Amino acid sequence: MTRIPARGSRLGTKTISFTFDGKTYEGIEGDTLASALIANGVHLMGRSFKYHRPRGAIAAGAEEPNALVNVFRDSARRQPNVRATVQEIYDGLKAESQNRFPSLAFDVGAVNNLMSPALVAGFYYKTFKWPAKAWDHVYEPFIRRAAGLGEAPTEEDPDHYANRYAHCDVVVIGGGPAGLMAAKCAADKGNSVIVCDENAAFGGWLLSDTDLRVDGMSGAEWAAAMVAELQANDNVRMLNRTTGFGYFQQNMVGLTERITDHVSRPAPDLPRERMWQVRAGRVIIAQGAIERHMVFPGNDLPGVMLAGAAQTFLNKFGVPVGERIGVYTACDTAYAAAFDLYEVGCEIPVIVDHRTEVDAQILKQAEDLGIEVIKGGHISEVTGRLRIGGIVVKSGADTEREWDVDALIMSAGWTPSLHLSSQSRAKPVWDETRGIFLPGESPQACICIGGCNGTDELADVFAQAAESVGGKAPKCKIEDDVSTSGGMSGATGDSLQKGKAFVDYQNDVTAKDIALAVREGMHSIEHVKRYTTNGMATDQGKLSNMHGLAIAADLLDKPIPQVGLTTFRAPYTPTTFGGFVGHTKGSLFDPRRKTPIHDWAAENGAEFEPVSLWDRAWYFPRRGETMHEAVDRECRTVRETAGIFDASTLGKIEVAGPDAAAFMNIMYTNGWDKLKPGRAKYGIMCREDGFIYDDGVVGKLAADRFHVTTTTGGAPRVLNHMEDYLQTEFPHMRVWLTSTTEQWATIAVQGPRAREIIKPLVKGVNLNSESLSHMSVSECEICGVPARLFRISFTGELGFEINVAADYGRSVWEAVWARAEPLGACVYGTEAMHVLRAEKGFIIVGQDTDGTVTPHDAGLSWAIAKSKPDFVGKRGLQRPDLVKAGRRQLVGLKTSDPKKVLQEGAQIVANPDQPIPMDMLGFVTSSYWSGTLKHSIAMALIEGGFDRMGEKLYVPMEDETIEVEVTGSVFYDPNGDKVND
Amino acid sequence: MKKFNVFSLARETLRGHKGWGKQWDNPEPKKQYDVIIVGAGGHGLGTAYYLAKEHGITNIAVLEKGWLGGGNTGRNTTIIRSNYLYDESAGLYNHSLKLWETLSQELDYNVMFSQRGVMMLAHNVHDVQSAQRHVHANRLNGVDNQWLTPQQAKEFCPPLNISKDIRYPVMGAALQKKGGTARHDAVAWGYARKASAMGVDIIQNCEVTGINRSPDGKVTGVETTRGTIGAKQVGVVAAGHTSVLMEMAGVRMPLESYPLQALVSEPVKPCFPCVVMSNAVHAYISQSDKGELVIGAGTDSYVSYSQTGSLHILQHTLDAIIELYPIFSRMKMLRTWGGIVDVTPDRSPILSKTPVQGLYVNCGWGTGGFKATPGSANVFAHTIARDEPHKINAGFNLDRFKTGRLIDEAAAAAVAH
Amino acid sequence: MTSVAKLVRSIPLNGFRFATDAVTIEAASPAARLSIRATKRGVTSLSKSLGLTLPADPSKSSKKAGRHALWLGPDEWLVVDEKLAAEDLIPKRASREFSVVDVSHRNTAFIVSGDDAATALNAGCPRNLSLKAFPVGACSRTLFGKAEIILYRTGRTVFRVECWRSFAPYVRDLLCEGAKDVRN
Amino acid sequence: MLLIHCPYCEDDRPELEFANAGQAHVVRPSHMSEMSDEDFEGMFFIRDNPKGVNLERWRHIHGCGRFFNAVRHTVTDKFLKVYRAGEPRPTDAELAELLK
Ligand SMILES: Cc1cc2nc3c(=O)[nH]c(=O)nc-3n(C[C@H](O)[C@H](O)[C@H](O)COP(=O)(O)OP(=O)(O)OC[C@H]3O[C@@H](n4cnc5c(N)ncnc54)[C@H](O)[C@@H]3O)c2cc1C
Ligand SMILES: NC(=O)c1ccc[n+]([C@@H]2O[C@H](COP(=O)([O-])OP(=O)(O)OC[C@H]3O[C@@H](n4cnc5c(N)ncnc54)[C@H](O)[C@@H]3O)[C@@H](O)[C@H]2O)c1
Ligand SMILES: Cc1cc2nc3c(=O)[nH]c(=O)nc-3n(C[C@H](O)[C@H](O)[C@H](O)COP(=O)(O)O)c2cc1C
Ligand SMILES: [Zn+2]
Repeated sequence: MTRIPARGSRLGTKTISFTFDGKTYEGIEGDTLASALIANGVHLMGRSFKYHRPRGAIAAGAEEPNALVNVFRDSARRQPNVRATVQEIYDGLKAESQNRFPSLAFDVGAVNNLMSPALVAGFYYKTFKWPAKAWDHVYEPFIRRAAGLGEAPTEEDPDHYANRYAHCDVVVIGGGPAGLMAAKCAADKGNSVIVCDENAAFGGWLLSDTDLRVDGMSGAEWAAAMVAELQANDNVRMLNRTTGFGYFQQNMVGLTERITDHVSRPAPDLPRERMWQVRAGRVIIAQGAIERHMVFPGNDLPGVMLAGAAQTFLNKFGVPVGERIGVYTACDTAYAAAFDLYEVGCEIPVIVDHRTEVDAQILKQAEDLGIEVIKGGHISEVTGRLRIGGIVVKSGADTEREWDVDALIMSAGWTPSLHLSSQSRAKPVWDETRGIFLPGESPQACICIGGCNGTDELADVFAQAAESVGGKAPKCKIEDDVSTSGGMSGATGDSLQKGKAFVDYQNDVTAKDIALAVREGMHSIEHVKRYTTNGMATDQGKLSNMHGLAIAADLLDKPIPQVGLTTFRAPYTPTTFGGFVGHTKGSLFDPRRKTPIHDWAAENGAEFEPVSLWDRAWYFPRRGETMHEAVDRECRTVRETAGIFDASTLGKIEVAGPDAAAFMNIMYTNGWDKLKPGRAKYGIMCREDGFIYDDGVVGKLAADRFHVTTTTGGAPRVLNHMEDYLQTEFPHMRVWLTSTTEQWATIAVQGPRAREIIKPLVKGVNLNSESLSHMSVSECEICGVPARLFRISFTGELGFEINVAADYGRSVWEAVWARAEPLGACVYGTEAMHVLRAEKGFIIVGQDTDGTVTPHDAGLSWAIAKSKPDFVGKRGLQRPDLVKAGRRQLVGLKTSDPKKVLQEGAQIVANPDQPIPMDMLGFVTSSYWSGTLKHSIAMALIEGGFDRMGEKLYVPMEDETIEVEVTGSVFYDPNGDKVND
Repeated sequence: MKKFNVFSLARETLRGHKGWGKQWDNPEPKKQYDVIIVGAGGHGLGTAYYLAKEHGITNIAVLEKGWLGGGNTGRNTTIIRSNYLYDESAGLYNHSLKLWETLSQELDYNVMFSQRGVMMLAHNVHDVQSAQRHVHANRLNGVDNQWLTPQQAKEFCPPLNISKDIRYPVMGAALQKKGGTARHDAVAWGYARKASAMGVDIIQNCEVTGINRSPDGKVTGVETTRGTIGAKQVGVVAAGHTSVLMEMAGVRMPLESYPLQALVSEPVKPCFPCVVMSNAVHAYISQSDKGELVIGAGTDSYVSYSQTGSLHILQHTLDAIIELYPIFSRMKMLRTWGGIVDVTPDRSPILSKTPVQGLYVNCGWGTGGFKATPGSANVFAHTIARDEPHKINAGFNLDRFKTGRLIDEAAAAAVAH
Repeated sequence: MTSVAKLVRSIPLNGFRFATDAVTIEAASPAARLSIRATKRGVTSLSKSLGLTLPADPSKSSKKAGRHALWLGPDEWLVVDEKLAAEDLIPKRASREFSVVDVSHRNTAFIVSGDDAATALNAGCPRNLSLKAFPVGACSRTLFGKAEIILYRTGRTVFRVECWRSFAPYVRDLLCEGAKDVRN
Repeated sequence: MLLIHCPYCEDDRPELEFANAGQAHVVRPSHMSEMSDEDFEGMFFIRDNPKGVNLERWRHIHGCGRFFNAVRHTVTDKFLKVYRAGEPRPTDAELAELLK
């Protein structure tokens, strides 16, 4: 391990061992994977996307495009595409390189590099078209396998993730000098503050610079002091390892906090990540700036890296990136890096400066150190295979000189990070003199400060930070501040003609690719991006966008701002899906609603079916019974004896107030004026367009009070629909709506012996047909608690529906069951309920109707009050297509073969022998085996169905054609004698 | 136009790709055209192409306010299928599917139409009934669509979670094997290149700001940010912006525009072989040839023309994805974006003449019109050239909102994409 | 009549309790609850018969001897009484001026308390729960994850969380997740 | 996630508590049955869908439950004004003022 003992502000003392590609290495506590590998002399860390070129770390932070590795703890905890420059090492960390086979050093995929002259931008659009069939089987699988980086995990993620909403006066994104100062000033004024930084430690650039002095302290010391001060303030929350990934409407920013990825053995109850959704009064963006690389042939060999990164490796981690380090720059900061490296004993054979004019003082400094500077030069070639070995430099007329190096550091200048500012919908503004985009004014309450605002001098940064929160910066004495201004964008030398000068490393986009795109007519930067994939890799163009833009602008002979930037989108850096999901998985994915009787059903062997958010008892198989057998038995028992059924999920709405009946008249197609208290009625609700929206039985409890029921799934939307009309169309009506779905447990008792079952439990009403006739309701007592007892039937048998307050639901159910069971009655589920009602031709909204069926179509014309001047849907029903002949109407179907049960959804035709496409008359909506009738029954929506009674039609299935006869839809007890028993 | 094939590619490789010409021209607008198409998305460019190719009309301008293909064509999740329920829809989308199958060859541009299969999951009894209704109707309409058990679904798509313990267990799936994906940008580029070669003027950075009409009401051309341009016929193919454009001609539309988001993960090696959609759990996913998981999210609930959307919409989407594919929990979101989709009351498109003579509109594709690109363009070109709808799009007229003859795929199945 | 005449209320998650250093979550004891809708005049008469004023201002509550009235909307209140049965609490069900509906069993409640109670709630509740924005006595319908709740701050560090009974297990589980995650 | 001011709760609340309820000021005539097919289409299907100032309805469904109206800009998504259901549509002059 090579380390510079005096450097390494982030390093602890503990030695840590980890593996990379199976080999064990040692690093020091505080190291990133990249710094530790480089300390071990390992620069080769990955392979590029398309050409499989060998790559090392270019950067030292989140912008890294190359050094992506797979990090894993166990077979389930595998994380592909981890940036080695961000991943902190921990004891036992295991990392592997990606996108190579069989090994990183020898990768057969690298043949793509040999073929690269053909595999230029967009080559696949031009080829692989013939033979047409080969795409799916030959070309595409080949392309797919070649592409992609790491491997997706193959096991369920055992880790969990947390979510938290937070509010504060000021949120600061980025904890460099700008962010820390802004946070301090905001906190000093009594604001609640959240500050985050994506790094393990706050301080930003300060941690990478050892020369700088603030009030006599090193940058790292100053930052530590600030952090200590802020941490002591109760109003401030400091979030390290936390990335501001997105800026959303009205000052909502999303933060991802990484909690365990740096820990060797995380406590099992710790979430791996926590997502913060912060709504702030003001957002201070202090993201800093990102260094650009130089675009020249061979700029991707391991050992070539950003000057700032080299400085970071040195000063945060004590790692010199080489022994003999070349410099290629268009910006002064690379000199500072070079001098820094020189100071710790690295050799700096040459500084190649792309500029022809360089600050004299800096040149003097270089001269004093004996470092040769070549002005107006460029690197035309590099040598080396898996690591840089030398550079060829051209300058002036045509002199070419070579240097041996084992590393090359470069800087084309600093790009202010406009990501979050742009996401807040500020338009970037071009600064012509400095050649950079600056954040524009945001329509939201946010402000950019420091490096991301193009602010250079630390003194200005502090002043700006203070101002951004309306505070005052303390006076600081700042020494040895290096300017980050200056630089260039675009290709250097003749890299548009020769060699591979990478603009976008990960996606292998070269300067020539950009030129090709422009040549092919891609004149919008958005086309250039999509044609070349520049900026579309996992680093989202943090390094490449400005270069790509500059090259295109130059070729188009247009000023840069006219060509324009591509859109900055969230997330700032790739963000774990699990983090977005947070708690919302497993049992918390969606509430699972259960009725008060659910547990009894479960204890008694019910199978359940999901219906909207509810679990409903589907059928109650006895030992050895199939579903079919169970349902058959349940149906039979109800018809012969009785059955009890949990109907608690039905929506219930209390409609109360002096205008309740008038309101019901508007909302339902039926008339409600004549209904007497104590009576109940089946109601149909339409929307304005005249199609059936919902249905249910409505009981009139008093002149001014209705107990309305809705379908299970329809409950929320029906209430909303009613509220809408009440509040906005008929606000003068005195009616109030209250959801009582969950107030009541509803127990249906159906069958010839229903009365006998419940009779002893009921007090306050006589159950005989005179006092409680079919379609009536009574408020009484059942098992000693208040109840609403309906005499209604959805089975065609004598039936009651008991409503009792939910906390008594199970007890009452058990009491009923205690009475029912000895009589040979059964419990039945939704499936039997469906069969029983189908035998009676009762519709189920959503099954026998979809959103295109009118009450007329469903054979429910009788439920439409002709005399009412208005109801919702009345006008809609008069539209030409809704009154036309030949609409699909709901009829019954009987198969000629009584044993044949049609499939729901099967289509019906008149002539089964016609060619495809066939003329379909309609389809089967409900279909069952009716044990009672010993015949299959079905309902169907069929064109002009009411006029087709007795007609033979056909259901063409894949392997047979089934003959059916159109019938009425009431199969059982057509006169309805049973219910009136 | 230089041919695109292995030979030209090989030749150019030797010459450093110096000989490739522009794929399309960037002409100045002329004063007058026979037909103006507003909107250079896939549908608009395709319309121009078919007008030129099948109807001999080449004096056409396609006007685009931004860059061609930059609308929803450039931001969709590229799901292609044709297993729609109603005859009208099956007719239209299947027409399209047939054109997709030969589009790369026809355009001499590899649009990477990949028939890897589209599977739609059913999670409750109602879903099953609805999906089977589709399967049966499709079979009789000649559209491939088959029913799979959960086990078969898992075989077709190994990452799928078919455990019974999840909140909404998979109860089966409808599979259209001929469905799949295509490279969205290439569709716009391929049409643009061919249309341009046939003489169509594609004019980018040219926003239409007005629609001009003669005193008797007929269309005479458009106002644009690059001046007045005359035309006898104008076809509006502007997706999310249709209401804005039609308003310029005094036609109010049954449309609302919503932001719809999508996202991609970081690229990984092939791990997801097909396209899977779930309406009940609201998750749409496939993997692109580059390796990203491409995931469709939902719309925000309000009208908006901002091509962004809310964080909670993304969360809901990923909640659903992880419910169905728990193995993707550690995957990372690389980028998210939004488009503006124009939605009709019956969730079916409008391909229609309008009350204004010479004005035609192709819109209302909502969250699912990419798949229809070739078919829609093809019949819309017919509608403009003949001044009457093709029989395939006759039902998709504007009149239906007056008569009530809706083509309500949504009401029938709550399926959109 | 059979012997089951004397039924006891069995509320969902009866006796549930979960505690960490900073947060305690408990199922509240059974309560009587009325959903009240009323005109201005109705408010006056109901306030009289209930013996406590239905607050007129948004998000405000009033309380008296274990009885609480929570403002939910401009004409809507929830009255909670932990001692009485609803039947004894109901003044009268309806008039021209108001409607009173017994929702005692529709809802169930949790008491979330402790220094980090608000933080635990913020695992699923998007509202600003600082004492400034949501002071003691504040109440409001809102969301907790995917469940609608009524949140009522009864003390600096004490919240009552009302939800519909079938959402109770969900609310409980999410509260526990939130509580487990507050240590930071 | 938008932040919406509810005119009944008199407070800014997260969008999650609300449900958008479409275009505002769509008049349902008192004599619906006499409406022409065109007018019905206009009422039920045709929408302004403006790129710019939109008048729309929201319901504070997980809050006070009230429907109310809002003026929102559909490009910036900014709310310019909220007002209670039943209050008149802002005049064009008022809208122009809000836009400033
Ligand atoms: C996130 C997302 C996911 C989707 N997923 C799918 C999917 O998986 N499968 C599927 O089939 N469909 C999907 N869609 C829908 C599909 O993208 C669209 O239906 C389809 O691309 C529409 O194509 P188009 O050519 O009509 O519109 P666009 O491509 O949007 O083209 C319209 C063009 O009109 C231009 N324009 C607008 N106003 C003017 C003006 N005034 N002057 C000049 N030009 C103007 C626009 O700039 C735009 O370029 C998705 C959409 C989105 C947003
Ligand atoms: N080579 C050099 O000498 C050099 C280089 C860079 C900056 N500087 C100086 O540093 C000062 C700039 O300070 P600053 O505070 O503006 O920038 P900074 O770079 O010091 O700090 C920005 C911090 O924000 C973090 N960050 C970026 N995006 C983030 C996100 N989305 N979420 C969370 N954290 C994020 C970065 O990792 C970094 O720690 C200037 O004076 C500048 O001249 C000097
Ligand atoms: C199918 C598909 C795949 C995409 N893959 C990527 C990708 O790999 N990397 C990337 O940066 N963007 C990808 N994008 C998103 C685009 O970069 C861009 O966000 C989208 O076209 C919308 O444009 P805008 O963000 O510029 O508004 C993809 C988009 C689509 C439609
Ligand atoms: Zn409110």
